[in-house]
Amino acid sequence: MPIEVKTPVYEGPLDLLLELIEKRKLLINDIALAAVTEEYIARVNGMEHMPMGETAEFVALAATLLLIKSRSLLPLLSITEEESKDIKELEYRLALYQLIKEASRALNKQLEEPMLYEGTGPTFKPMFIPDPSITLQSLRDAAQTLIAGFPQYLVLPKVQVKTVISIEEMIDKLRDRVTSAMRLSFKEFAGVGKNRERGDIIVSFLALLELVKQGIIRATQEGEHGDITLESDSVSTPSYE
Amino acid sequence: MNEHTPLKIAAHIEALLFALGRPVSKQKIAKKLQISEEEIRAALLIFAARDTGGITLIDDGTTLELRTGAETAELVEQIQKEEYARDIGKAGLEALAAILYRGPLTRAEVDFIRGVNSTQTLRTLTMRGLVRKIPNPKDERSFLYEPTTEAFAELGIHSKTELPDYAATRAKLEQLEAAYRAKEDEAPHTS
Amino acid sequence: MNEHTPLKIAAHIEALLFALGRPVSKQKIAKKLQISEEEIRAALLIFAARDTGGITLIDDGTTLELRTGAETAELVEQIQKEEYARDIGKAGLEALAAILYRGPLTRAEVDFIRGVNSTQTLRTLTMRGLVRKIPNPKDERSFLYEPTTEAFAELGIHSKTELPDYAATRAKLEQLEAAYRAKEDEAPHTS
Repeated sequence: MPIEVKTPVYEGPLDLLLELIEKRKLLINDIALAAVTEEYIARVNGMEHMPMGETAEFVALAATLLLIKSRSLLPLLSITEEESKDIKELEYRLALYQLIKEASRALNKQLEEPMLYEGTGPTFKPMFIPDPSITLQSLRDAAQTLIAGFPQYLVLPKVQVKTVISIEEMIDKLRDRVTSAMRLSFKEFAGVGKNRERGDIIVSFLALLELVKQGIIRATQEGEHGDITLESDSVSTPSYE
Repeated sequence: MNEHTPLKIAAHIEALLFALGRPVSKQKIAKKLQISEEEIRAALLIFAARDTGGITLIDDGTTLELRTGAETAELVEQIQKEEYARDIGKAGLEALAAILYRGPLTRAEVDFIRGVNSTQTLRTLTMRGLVRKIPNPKDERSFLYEPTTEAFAELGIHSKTELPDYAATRAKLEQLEAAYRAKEDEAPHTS
Repeated sequence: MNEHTPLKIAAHIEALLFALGRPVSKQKIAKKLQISEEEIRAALLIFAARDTGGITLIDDGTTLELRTGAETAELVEQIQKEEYARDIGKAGLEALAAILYRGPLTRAEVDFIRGVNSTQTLRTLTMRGLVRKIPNPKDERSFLYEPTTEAFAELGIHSKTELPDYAATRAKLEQLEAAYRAKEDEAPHTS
């Protein structure tokens, strides 16, 4: 018997992210978000096809997650006001979505309850009274309204965003910022001479770069809940295959 | 029904009459509820005791019927008159256009083409004598809506093929409907 | 109407809804019966108190409708054919939950909560008659979606307050939003 591989289908990026957090029984905060960043990116990269039109949203969320992860590893990484807002907004949306999702599960259960049926109202005798608004022209216009009322994507040609490229571009931008954050940290620690701390930062940075790289290329994971194996690379010449 | 308390029987009789919307013989009620006519009589006492003047149960001896008082009848007639006198509105024109260009259609098909529920709109169009219900050859439990001869007369045409851009509009609607249904089947994240 | 006792008003509302045989807005009822919306509210309490289980009243917030009671569903099911199946899918449930617990909402607000485009899902819910579009007082180019009596009827409940965990969920949603707004107003501390 062939093994059926079921790819879970997500409603969207929030749905996927919430599942990852709930699976680990975490509360929604930046620590939880940093913890699931790798897995989120791995899942997005592993998606055979994304729900139509949601590609950009999946990638945008990956960018925010990477930023949260980077900041958790490199506290010196500066983030803009806009980014700080994005992070807060993400936490809020996720908590909001969690509540609504819980409510939707309760609704699903509620739908098993007996429904309240319509009555058969009185039948009123049809009575034809001329209505000046009904003309050949107004009906033609109404038919055009019906045609225009169908969703636009049925009429327009499909435009598909290339996911991989978008994620690469996004990480590319982040890489520059991470590099400058590292320079900043070296400068700051140069005079202090606390080797352990400096070492920690470098180690963190390497870990981050590996994460970044893994995000672009591939994540090798041992089984569904196993460790994610990351490829190492030189700091100065990251290769994006 | 499991418990045959008079209260429960009264509720079931009320619901049955409301759902059917017409007088029903006691014999038929007894059969439908699997109760005796004696049990019906006991339940009728409950109706009498709690009559509030809104909906009243009329018992002519053999049949039962729900009705409202004369005061309400007047008010309802007045509301009906207003509705007859009013233009059918944007919703009415759209539903009528759907039935003219793409019909005959079931209610669900009109809903699908408009993207909104058309129950009330179709009720208005029917009352106004612009469309009528005919049996659905594909499903005897449902109906199809088609334009009336009065509707054609009002437009000064003899058949729907004389409607402006009839063939092209019908073809376009058919194509969009098919594309949308295909899209719905393809996307597992929507229903 | 001469006597405006809540009992009498309740009887009139009941009669009017029954005789018209469709959902009627509270606004229209107030106008036709020449009563205030406050008086309607008082009358609604009477309906709730004397529900007999046969015919019951649904209040979706703006519109009232008479339906058969839950305990008679098994019987009525045999005679009333439903146009649509009750299953509305995961996406539909989420959008409906957002509108029921947090509505009325614009499409953009539903998108924001779910993190995906909900155009198709909302179209399906609207088509099924579970939500309706109403004008958005804040922006005339957009619409708000609100639940209908049909949505409550399919859930087997009479009004919002009977939704599962309604009060608790509302409170959590408000708390969450308040906390977010407070954070937003905070001076942004970027390093």
